Amino acid sequence: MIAVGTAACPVCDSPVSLAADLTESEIIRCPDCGSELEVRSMEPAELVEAPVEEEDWGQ
Amino acid sequence: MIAVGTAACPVCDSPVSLAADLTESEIIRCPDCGSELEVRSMEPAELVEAPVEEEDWGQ
Amino acid sequence: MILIKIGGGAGINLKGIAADLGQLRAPFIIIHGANAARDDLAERLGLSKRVVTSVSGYSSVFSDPDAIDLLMMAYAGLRNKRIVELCQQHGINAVGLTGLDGRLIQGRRNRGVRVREEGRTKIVRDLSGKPERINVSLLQTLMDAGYAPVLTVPIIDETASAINSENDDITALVARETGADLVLQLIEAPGFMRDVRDPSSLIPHLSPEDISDWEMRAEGRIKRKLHALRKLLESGARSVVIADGRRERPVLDALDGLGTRVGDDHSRDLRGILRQPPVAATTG
Amino acid sequence: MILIKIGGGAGINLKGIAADLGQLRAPFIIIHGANAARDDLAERLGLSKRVVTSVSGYSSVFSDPDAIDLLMMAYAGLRNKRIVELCQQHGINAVGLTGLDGRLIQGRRNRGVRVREEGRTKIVRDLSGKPERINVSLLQTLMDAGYAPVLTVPIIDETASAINSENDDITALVARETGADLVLQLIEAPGFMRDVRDPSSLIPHLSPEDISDWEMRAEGRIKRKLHALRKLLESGARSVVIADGRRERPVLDALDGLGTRVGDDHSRDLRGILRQPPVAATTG
Repeated sequence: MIAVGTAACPVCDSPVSLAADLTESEIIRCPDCGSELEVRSMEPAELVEAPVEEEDWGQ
Repeated sequence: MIAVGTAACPVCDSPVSLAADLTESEIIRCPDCGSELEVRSMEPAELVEAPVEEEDWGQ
Repeated sequence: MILIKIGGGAGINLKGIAADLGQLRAPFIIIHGANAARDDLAERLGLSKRVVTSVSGYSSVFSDPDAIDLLMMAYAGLRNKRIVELCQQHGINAVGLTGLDGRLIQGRRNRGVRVREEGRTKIVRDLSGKPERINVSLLQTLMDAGYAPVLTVPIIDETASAINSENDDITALVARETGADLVLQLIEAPGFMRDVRDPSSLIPHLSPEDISDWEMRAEGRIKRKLHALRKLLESGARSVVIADGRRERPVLDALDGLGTRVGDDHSRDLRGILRQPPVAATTG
Repeated sequence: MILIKIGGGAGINLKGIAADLGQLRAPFIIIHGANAARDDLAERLGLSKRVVTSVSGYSSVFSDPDAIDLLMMAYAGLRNKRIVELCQQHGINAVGLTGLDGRLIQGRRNRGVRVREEGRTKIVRDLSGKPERINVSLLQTLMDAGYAPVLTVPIIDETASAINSENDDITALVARETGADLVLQLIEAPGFMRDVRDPSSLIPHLSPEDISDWEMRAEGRIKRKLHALRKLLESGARSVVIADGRRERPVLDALDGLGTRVGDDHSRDLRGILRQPPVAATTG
């Protein structure tokens, strides 16, 4: 995996390396605390906790 | 005027001859009583009194 | 009560209007058009618009069933609900309705109008007509409960069918039957212009006599507009203002005196009565 | 009070439904879809429809701003007003409203749902969400005054923006909050079918247990439908009927026992309560 940078995990603050082919709004897992994170943006790299949504949403 | 038929004037009942190139919903005048008539249909020929509408109608 | 007529042009600043209306204390009713949205939709759907001109110079859109579908999509659907949405975002609990809903605007389908086409005088019948009665009790019920009615075409005819009608006629009828105190018309021009191409030709005051003079000389759609304006004055509204709906603060500027004051009562200061600190968002 | 959900298919006999409803004595609320009208309009406008399927099998339409415009034109405009027009022609004083109007159906925009696209798991956010509250007092005010509410999407979210929502969820919520006694769903099929392609596979009765079993095995849109049906039962409605909206007399046939009776109470005779000689045309 060619990493292009790292961003802090919003839950445990440890650095998470971001793969080159990662795309916005993709879900990844923090290697340290295991939280599910969402790639909010690539430039600058920003991670947020992935929202948990009840499965059957809008039409 | 080449007439293709006649229809009764709804106002004075006298026969009104209909020109060949007449079209539906066209307005003609009864030669006898002078009323304004509307060509409701050509086949069969039918004349009705032309409605009088206040000028500034719908949008 | 204030009656606000919002023109259907693409340049109208709906957001600015909603923001201003959110600051009014007096109850109000909105009537709006959507001709730009309709024309855009008609073009994208490949539907052509047929305009007919009556023998005495009145021109208007020929309303066939396709045209009524367009009204329902562009006026009653897209434009009405986007205005309701903007109102809700500015603390106004708006309810969007057409003349069909609750038989709000009842009219009579035109019996047939004489038009000149291809050298012949013909009777044209379509799905349009004149508004005659307003279901004022429905409007009152909604306003008493804190809602702001947002009205548009189609209206309902004597056979309970949807028909098109001129928004200016509807505005005059609603003004008369609800006893509106102020009628504010927001259009895509600084106000009533001597010459639409000359921005400096704004007429600040228009007396009833001026209107009748202008009407004699005008033709087609302008003639219609003046005819409806005269009837608006006859509706008993104390103040009628025609102002620019494209400005940053269209309503507040109009109340400040910008635009054209119509009728005899053009000195009345409208600002004090209406300007208010932002009204708290009313919840449903 | 009766809740009638009219499917959005092109084959639904709206005229027959309106004629039947004109004969009901009990007050009723209509909720309707318009997916056929929307798809037709989208195609004519060259707009493509993006369907996303969540990781656990729920598929639905991706609602971007264009999609909300389409909802406003097809659901809130064309379909809603044509249904109101037909009701008015059968003595029903209908009032057409969306969830935006008077904040009638308030919901919460979805925070973001996980979907699988191009081998990745992604969060998808769009203009859609779940209905949470109904402005029952507006519905009550209208029905007390003799009007029949005709409801459709969009609904209003916490930021007062228009969002899409699943009509089945709205139906369950309205049923619960208004205490509907009977919910009648009119669709483009004889009722709930074991196999949609096999007309003889109609299931006359569906118990709550049946529904849960079916839900386990189903996928995509059918899974959604069953999920919503279960919630409808939990809403407390005494009788739920799924019947064919294409028939000559869709409502009367359903009350006669045609279609699928859902829930435990399938022996109840619905005809007597509701059948009435034609109601005189109510004037506005």
